[in-house]
Amino acid sequence: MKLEARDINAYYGDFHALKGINVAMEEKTVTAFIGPSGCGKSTFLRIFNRMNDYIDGFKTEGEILLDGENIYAKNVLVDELRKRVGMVFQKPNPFPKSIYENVVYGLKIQGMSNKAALAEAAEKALHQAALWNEVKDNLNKSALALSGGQQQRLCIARALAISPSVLLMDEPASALDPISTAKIEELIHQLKEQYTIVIVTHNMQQAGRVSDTTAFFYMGELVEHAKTKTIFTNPKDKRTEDYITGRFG
Amino acid sequence: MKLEARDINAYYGDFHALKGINVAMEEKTVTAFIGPSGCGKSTFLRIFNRMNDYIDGFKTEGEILLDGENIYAKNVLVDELRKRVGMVFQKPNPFPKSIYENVVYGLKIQGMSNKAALAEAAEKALHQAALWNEVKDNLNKSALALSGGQQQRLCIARALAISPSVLLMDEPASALDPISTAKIEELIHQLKEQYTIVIVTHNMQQAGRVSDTTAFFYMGELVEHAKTKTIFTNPKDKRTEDYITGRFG
Amino acid sequence: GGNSKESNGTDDNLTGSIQIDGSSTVYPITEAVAEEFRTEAPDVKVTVGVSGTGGGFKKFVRGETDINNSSRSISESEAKMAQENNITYLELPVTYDGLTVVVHPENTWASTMTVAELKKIWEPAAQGKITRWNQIRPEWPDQEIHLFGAGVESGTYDYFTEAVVGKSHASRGDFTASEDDNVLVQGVSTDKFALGFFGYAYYVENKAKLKAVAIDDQNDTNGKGAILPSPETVKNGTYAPLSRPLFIYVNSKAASRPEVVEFVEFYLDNANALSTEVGYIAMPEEEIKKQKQKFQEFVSGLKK
Amino acid sequence: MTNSTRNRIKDKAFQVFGIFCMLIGLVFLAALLINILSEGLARIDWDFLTSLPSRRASRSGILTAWAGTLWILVLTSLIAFPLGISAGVYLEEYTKKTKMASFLEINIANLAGVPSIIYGLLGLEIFVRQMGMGSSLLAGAMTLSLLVLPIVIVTTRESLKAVPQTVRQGSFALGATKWQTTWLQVLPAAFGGILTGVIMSLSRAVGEAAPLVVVGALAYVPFVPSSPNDEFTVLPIQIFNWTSRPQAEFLVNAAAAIIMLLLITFLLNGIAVYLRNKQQKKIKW
Amino acid sequence: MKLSEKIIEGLLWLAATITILVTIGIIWVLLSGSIPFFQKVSIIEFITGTEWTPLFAKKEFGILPLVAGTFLTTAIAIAVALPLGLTIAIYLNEYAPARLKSTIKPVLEVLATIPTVVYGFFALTVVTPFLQGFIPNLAGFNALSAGIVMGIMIIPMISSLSEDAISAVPKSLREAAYGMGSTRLQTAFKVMVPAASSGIIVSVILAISRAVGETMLVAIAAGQQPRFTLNPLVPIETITTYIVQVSLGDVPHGSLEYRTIFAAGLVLFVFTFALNNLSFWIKKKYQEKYD
Ligand SMILES: Nc1ncnc2c1ncn2[C@@H]1O[C@H](COP(=O)(O)OP(=O)(O)OP(=O)(O)O)[C@@H](O)[C@H]1O
Ligand SMILES: Nc1ncnc2c1ncn2[C@@H]1O[C@H](COP(=O)(O)OP(=O)(O)OP(=O)(O)O)[C@@H](O)[C@H]1O
Ligand SMILES: [Mg+2]
Ligand SMILES: [Mg+2]
Ligand SMILES: O=P([O-])([O-])[O-]
Repeated sequence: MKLEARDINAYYGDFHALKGINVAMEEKTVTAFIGPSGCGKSTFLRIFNRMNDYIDGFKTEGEILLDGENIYAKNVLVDELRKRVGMVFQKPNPFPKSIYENVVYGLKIQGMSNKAALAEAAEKALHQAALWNEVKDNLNKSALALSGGQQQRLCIARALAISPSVLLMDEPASALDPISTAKIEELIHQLKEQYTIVIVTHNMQQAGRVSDTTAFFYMGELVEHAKTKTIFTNPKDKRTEDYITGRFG
Repeated sequence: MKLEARDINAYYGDFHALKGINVAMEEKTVTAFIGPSGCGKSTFLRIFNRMNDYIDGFKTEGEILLDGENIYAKNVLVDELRKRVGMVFQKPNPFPKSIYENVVYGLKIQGMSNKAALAEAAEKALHQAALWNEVKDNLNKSALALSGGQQQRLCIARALAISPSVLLMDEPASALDPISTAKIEELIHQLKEQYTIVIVTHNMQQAGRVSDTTAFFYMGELVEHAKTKTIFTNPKDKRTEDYITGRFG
Repeated sequence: GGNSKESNGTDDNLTGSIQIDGSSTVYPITEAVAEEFRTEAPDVKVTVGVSGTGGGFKKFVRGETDINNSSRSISESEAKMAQENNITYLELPVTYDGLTVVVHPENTWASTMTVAELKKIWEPAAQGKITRWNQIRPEWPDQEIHLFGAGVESGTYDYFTEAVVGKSHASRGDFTASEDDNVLVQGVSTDKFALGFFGYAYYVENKAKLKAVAIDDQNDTNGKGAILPSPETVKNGTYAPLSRPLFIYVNSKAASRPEVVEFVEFYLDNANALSTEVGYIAMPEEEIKKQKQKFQEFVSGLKK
Repeated sequence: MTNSTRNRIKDKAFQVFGIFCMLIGLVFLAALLINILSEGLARIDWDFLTSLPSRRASRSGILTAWAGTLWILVLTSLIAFPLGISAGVYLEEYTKKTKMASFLEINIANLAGVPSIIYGLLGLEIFVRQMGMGSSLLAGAMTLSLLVLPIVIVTTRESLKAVPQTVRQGSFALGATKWQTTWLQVLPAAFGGILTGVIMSLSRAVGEAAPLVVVGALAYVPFVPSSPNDEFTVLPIQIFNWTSRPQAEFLVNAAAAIIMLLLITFLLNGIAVYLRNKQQKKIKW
Repeated sequence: MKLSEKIIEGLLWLAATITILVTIGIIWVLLSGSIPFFQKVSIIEFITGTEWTPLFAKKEFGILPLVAGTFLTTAIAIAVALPLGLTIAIYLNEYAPARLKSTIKPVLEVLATIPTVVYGFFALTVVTPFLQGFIPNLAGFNALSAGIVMGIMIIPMISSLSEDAISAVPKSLREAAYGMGSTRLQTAFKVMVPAASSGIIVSVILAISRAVGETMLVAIAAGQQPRFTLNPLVPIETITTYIVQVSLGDVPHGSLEYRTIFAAGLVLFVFTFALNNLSFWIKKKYQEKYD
C-alpha cells in the first residue's frame, strides 16, 4: 500500500469532522472521494499532507502511513513530507508572479539556484502538465493572466516540479469550463502512470471517468470504499445509493 | 401564459450575461432552470422580480410579461411587482427577528396593523409552508434558532404571506440535508396548485422530480427548453446531453 | 568669514547656543533682539522659551538656562535656590512696562476703574462670588464677567496681585490664566464681557481690538483721577501702581562664553530701539550706559 | 393616499434628507478649504518657505517648521515601520488563537484609541526625562512612533489578511516553511497594502501637535535642526502658535502654513490612495 | 523547526510584545505621576470637587470642571455627528449609486485626515465669529463652536464605520427585504440598521472616545478656563486642554503642577480606555454573530 489511513478521527474544536476512518490506496492508482457538501472530503484529503496543521483548534487522531511510515510521527518534518505529497486545490491558486517563478518556486526554496537546472526542471514539469506548448513563449508573463484552466494546469506543473510521489487534488476541475475539465481529466489519466492520485470531486460522472476506486463520505463517516464500478452499479449502502441517484446533495 | 420573457439580454457592465432569451411559462406549473455554474440561471431568475435593479452597472433589454403586462414598463412600481412575485433564496435568509415577525414582515410594511388579522395570516402562511406544527408553540423564538430546513420553509412562508402569484426559488434546497430537501420538494408539489413556480437547481435529479418543464442554460444562452421528461431522455442539443450525462459542471 | 560680512559687523566666528526662557512680557523684546542678533552672529543658535518669569527662574536657578527674561525681581526663595546650586547671576533692567487692564472695544461702560474695584474682582474671596459686571458697579450690565489674566508662573501675575490685591500670588482661581499673553488678547478681543490684564506691549500691538481701562489709585500725589497707560504716564510714574521695570538675568557661567557676552551687549545696545518698536517704554540713555558698564564689570570680574 | 404611496413618499423624503446631510459635510469641507486658501494663498512665496521665524509676521517663514516636520517624518518612519510591520506579521501569520494573541489584539485596539496627548505624557516622562533626551527631535519622533505603531500594525494585518489563504496553502503544499511562505509570497503580495497603511500613518504623524507640545516642542527655534538631538518645531505647532496670536497678519501666516500642511497631508494620502487603487487593479484574486 | 525559523519568529514576537510595553509604560507613567499626587490630595476631593485651581495660591483639586468641559464639547460633537453621520451612512448604503458612494466616501474621509490644528483655526477664526452673528452673548472661546466643528470632523468616523457595518450585513438580508416589496427606507430601518446595530454602536462609541481625547481643536477654540458649567456659550477647559496649557508653561519636573497633568491624564485614559474596551467587546460579540 502506498497510502493508508488508520482509525482517523479529526476535530475542528469540538466538532467531530471525521469519524474513525480506515482506507488504503495502492500505488499508481486514482482514488476518488465523493459525498455531499460538508461531509469531510476536503478535511480528509488535507490530512495526507498535514495541511490542516495550521488550522487553529484542529486535531487529528490515528495514523497515516505513507510508504509504511506514519506521517504524524513526532520526528517527521512537515515541509519534507509535503515535498513527497503534492497538492492541487479547487480554485487555481498560482502565486502572483511569473509563470516561470511559479513552477520553480518549490525548487528554489529547496535551495536550488542553478539557472540551467531550474529552467530544465520547469520545462519538464510544464510538459508533464500539458501546458508547455501554450506558455513556452511567455514564461515571464504573470501567471494571473492565464485562463482558469491554464492556471490549474500551472498549479499541477508547480506541484510536479518537486517530484512528489503522491498527488492530492481537491475538486481540481470544479471551477473550470468543459474543455478545460476534459484536459484535466486526460492529464490525470497520464499522471497515473507515475503518481498515486487522490481526487475529491462533486461530479459523480467525473469520479466514474477518472478513478479506479471511489470512497463515499457522509457526515464525517466513510460509508463505502470500493472499485468505482462497484460503487456506481452496485452500492452496498442505502445512503450511497441515494446520493448516487441524486436523492440529495 | 403567466410569465413570458421576450428577447432578454442582460449585462453586468460590459459583460453580456444573458443572450437573447425567449421563454414562456404557463400558470400553475413548475419550471426548472439548470446549467453549469455561472451560466446565468440566477441572473435570469432575478429578472422576473427586478431584483437586479439595484446592482450597479446591470442593464436589461427586452420584455418580461407578467399576466401580459411588461414589468419593465416605465410606470411599473417595483415594490408592487415584488408583492406579486415572491422569492426564495439559496441560503435561508430569515431576518434576525422572531418567527412571527418574519412571517408578518411583508404585511406590516404594507401598513397592515390589525393584530388578529396578522396572526391569522401568519398561521395560514406557516400552514402552507408546512411549518406550522413545528413552530406553533414558539412563534416568538428567534428565527435564527431554527434548523436550516425550517429556516428555508420559514422563508417560503414569509414569501407566501403576502399572497404572490409567482414564486421564484434559487436553489432553495442546495444548502439542506436530505430530509429537509425532501420536505421542500414535497412542498413545491403542493404549492404548484396555487402558484406559478420557477426553480433554479444544480441537482438534475431534483429538476427531474419537481418540474414540469426544464430550461437548460449555457454561457448566457438558453440552449433548450422543453418538457422535463424530454430534456432528460431525449435532449436535442449536444451541450444539453453533455451536461445531463455529467461530461462537465 | 568673508570680509564683506565683517565690515557689516557680523561675526561669523561665533558659534554655540544660548538658552533663554522666562517672562512672556519680556519675550517680545528678547525675541526681537535674538532675531536681529542673527545678522550679527548667524551661527549662534538662540532659543527663547515662554514659561513665565517664575517658570523661567525655576530652570535658571538650576543652571538649565543662560538668561532668564523676568518681569519682576528674583524672589527670595528663588535666590536661595540659586545659591544652593552655586549659580551666580546679574540682573539687568532693559525697559519699562505699564501693566495694562483691558476690555473689549464694545465695552462702553468700563472706561475707568479704581484699584479697589480691581481688588474686589481679583481677590481670592471673589472666587465664585463676583461673577457679574453689576456686582462691581450697580449701573454696569447684569452680564457675566469673563476674566483673563497672566498665568501663575508669570511675573505679571505676581506683580499684579501684589499691587492690586496686596499680597503677591493671591487671587481668585476661576479665570482663564495663561502664560501666553496672546491667548489673553485673543480671549478679551473676542468677548464683549471680558476683562483682562497683561504687559503694555501686547496692548499696543493690538490696540484696534482692545480698550485699555484707565486706573485710579485714589492717590492724588501721583496724578489725579484715572490714568491711562502711555509712555509718558509710565515714565513719569503717574500710571501707578502698575508701572514697573522689566529685566533679564544673566547666569555668570554663561557670561564666560563669548557668544553670550556678545549677545547681552547687543541686547543693551539695542534695548531702547527694539523695546519701543515692540511697544515698551525706553529707558533713559544714562541708565542704559550704567547697565552696560555693570555688565562689563561683571564679565571682567568673572575672568579673574 | 394608499399606504404604498405614503411609503414611497417617505422613501423619497429620506433620500433628499440624505443628500442634504452629505452636503453639510461637503459644504463645510469646501468652506474650510476656500477660507484657508483665500486667507493664506497669497502669503505663500519662496521667502515664506525659506525664512526663519520672526517677530514680524511679514518676515516670518516656515523653514524651521517644515524642516522639523521632515526630520520627524524620517525618524518616525525609521522607528515605527520595522517595529509595526514585524508585529503585524507576527500577529497575523504566527499566532494561534491563544489567550496571549487575543490579549495582544485587545491591547493594540486599545492603544489605537488612546488619545494622542497621553502619548505625549508618556514621551515626556520616559524619553524627555528618564532617558534624558530633552525636548529633542528624537524624543518627539519616538513619541510619535509609539502613537502610529497601532495604525501600522493594524493596516499591516489587514493587508496580510487580504492575501488569500490559497497563496499560503499553495506555498506550504510545495514544502515551504512558514518564513519562506511569509517572506517570499505573502509579504510581496501584501506590499502595496502595507505601504498604503504606512503612508497613512505618516500623514497622521504629520498633523499631530498635542503630543509634541507635551514633550516640549514649542520653543522659539530660529534655526534648522541639524541632528536628532536638536530642539525643533513642526508645522502644526507653528500653526498653533500663530493661531494663538491676536494680530491678523499672523493669522494669515497660520493660514498659509495650513495650506502647506494640508498639501503634505493630502499628498501623502493621495499617494496612499493611488497605491491602493493600483494594487487593487494589479492583483485580482 | 529549523533554528533560523525560530530566531525569526522570536524577533517578530519581540516586536509584537513591545506594544504591551507601551501599555505598561502608559499606565506606569500615569500612575507614578498620580500616586504622589493622590498622597497630597484626597481622591474623594479630586473626583467630587467642583473647583480646579491647582496653579493658584489657593489650590483646589476638583476635576469636575475639566470633566464637565470635556463632556460638553463631546456631547455637542456627538449631537452633530451622530444624526449626520448615520444618515449619510444609510444614504450611501441604500440609496447612492456605487459611483457616487465610491467618490463621496473618500471625500468625506478627507475630513478625518485634516490635522486638528486646522479645525481649531477654523473654529476660532470663522465659525465663532459667524455664530456670534446669531448669538451675541457667545464668548470668543466657547464650547459651542469647538463642539460643532469637532462634530463635523468626526462625521466620517461614524458615517464610514457605520456604513461598513451596514455593508457587512449579509447581502441576503437586503435581498430578502427587497424581495418582500420593501422600499429602500423600510429595508434600511427595518432590516439593515437593526442587524448592523452593534457595529453602529461601536462607531458611535469610538467617535465619543475620539471626541473625549481631542486636544488641539479645543485648546485653540474652546478656552482655557476650568468652569463647572454646561453652558456652551462661555469659555471652558477640557482635560486635554489643561494638559496642553500646563505643558506650554514648561512644567518644572516633580512639582505638584507637573503631577496634576498626570492625574488629569489618568482620568482621560480611564474614560477612553473604558470606551475603547466597550467598543472592542461589542465588536467581538457582533463578529461572532455573523461568522
Ligand atoms: N476551518 C474550519 N473550522 C471549523 N469547521 C470546519 C472548518 N473547515 C471545515 N469545517 C467543517 O468540517 C466539515 C467538513 O468540511 P469539509 O470542508 O471537509 O467538507 P467537504 O466535504 O470538503 O465539503 P465541500 O464539498 O463543500 O468542499 C463541515 O461541516 C465544515 O463546516
Ligand atoms: N453582480 C455581478 N457583477 C458582475 N458579474 C456578475 C454579477 N453577478 C453575476 N455575475 C456574472 O454573471 C454570470 C452569471 O451569473 P449567475 O449568478 O447568474 O450564474 P448562475 O448560473 O446562477 O451560477 P451558480 O450556479 O453558480 O449560481 C457569471 O459569469 C457571473 O460571474
Ligand atoms: Mg471540500
Ligand atoms: Mg446562481
Ligand atoms: O512676564 P510674565 O510672563 O512673567 O508675566
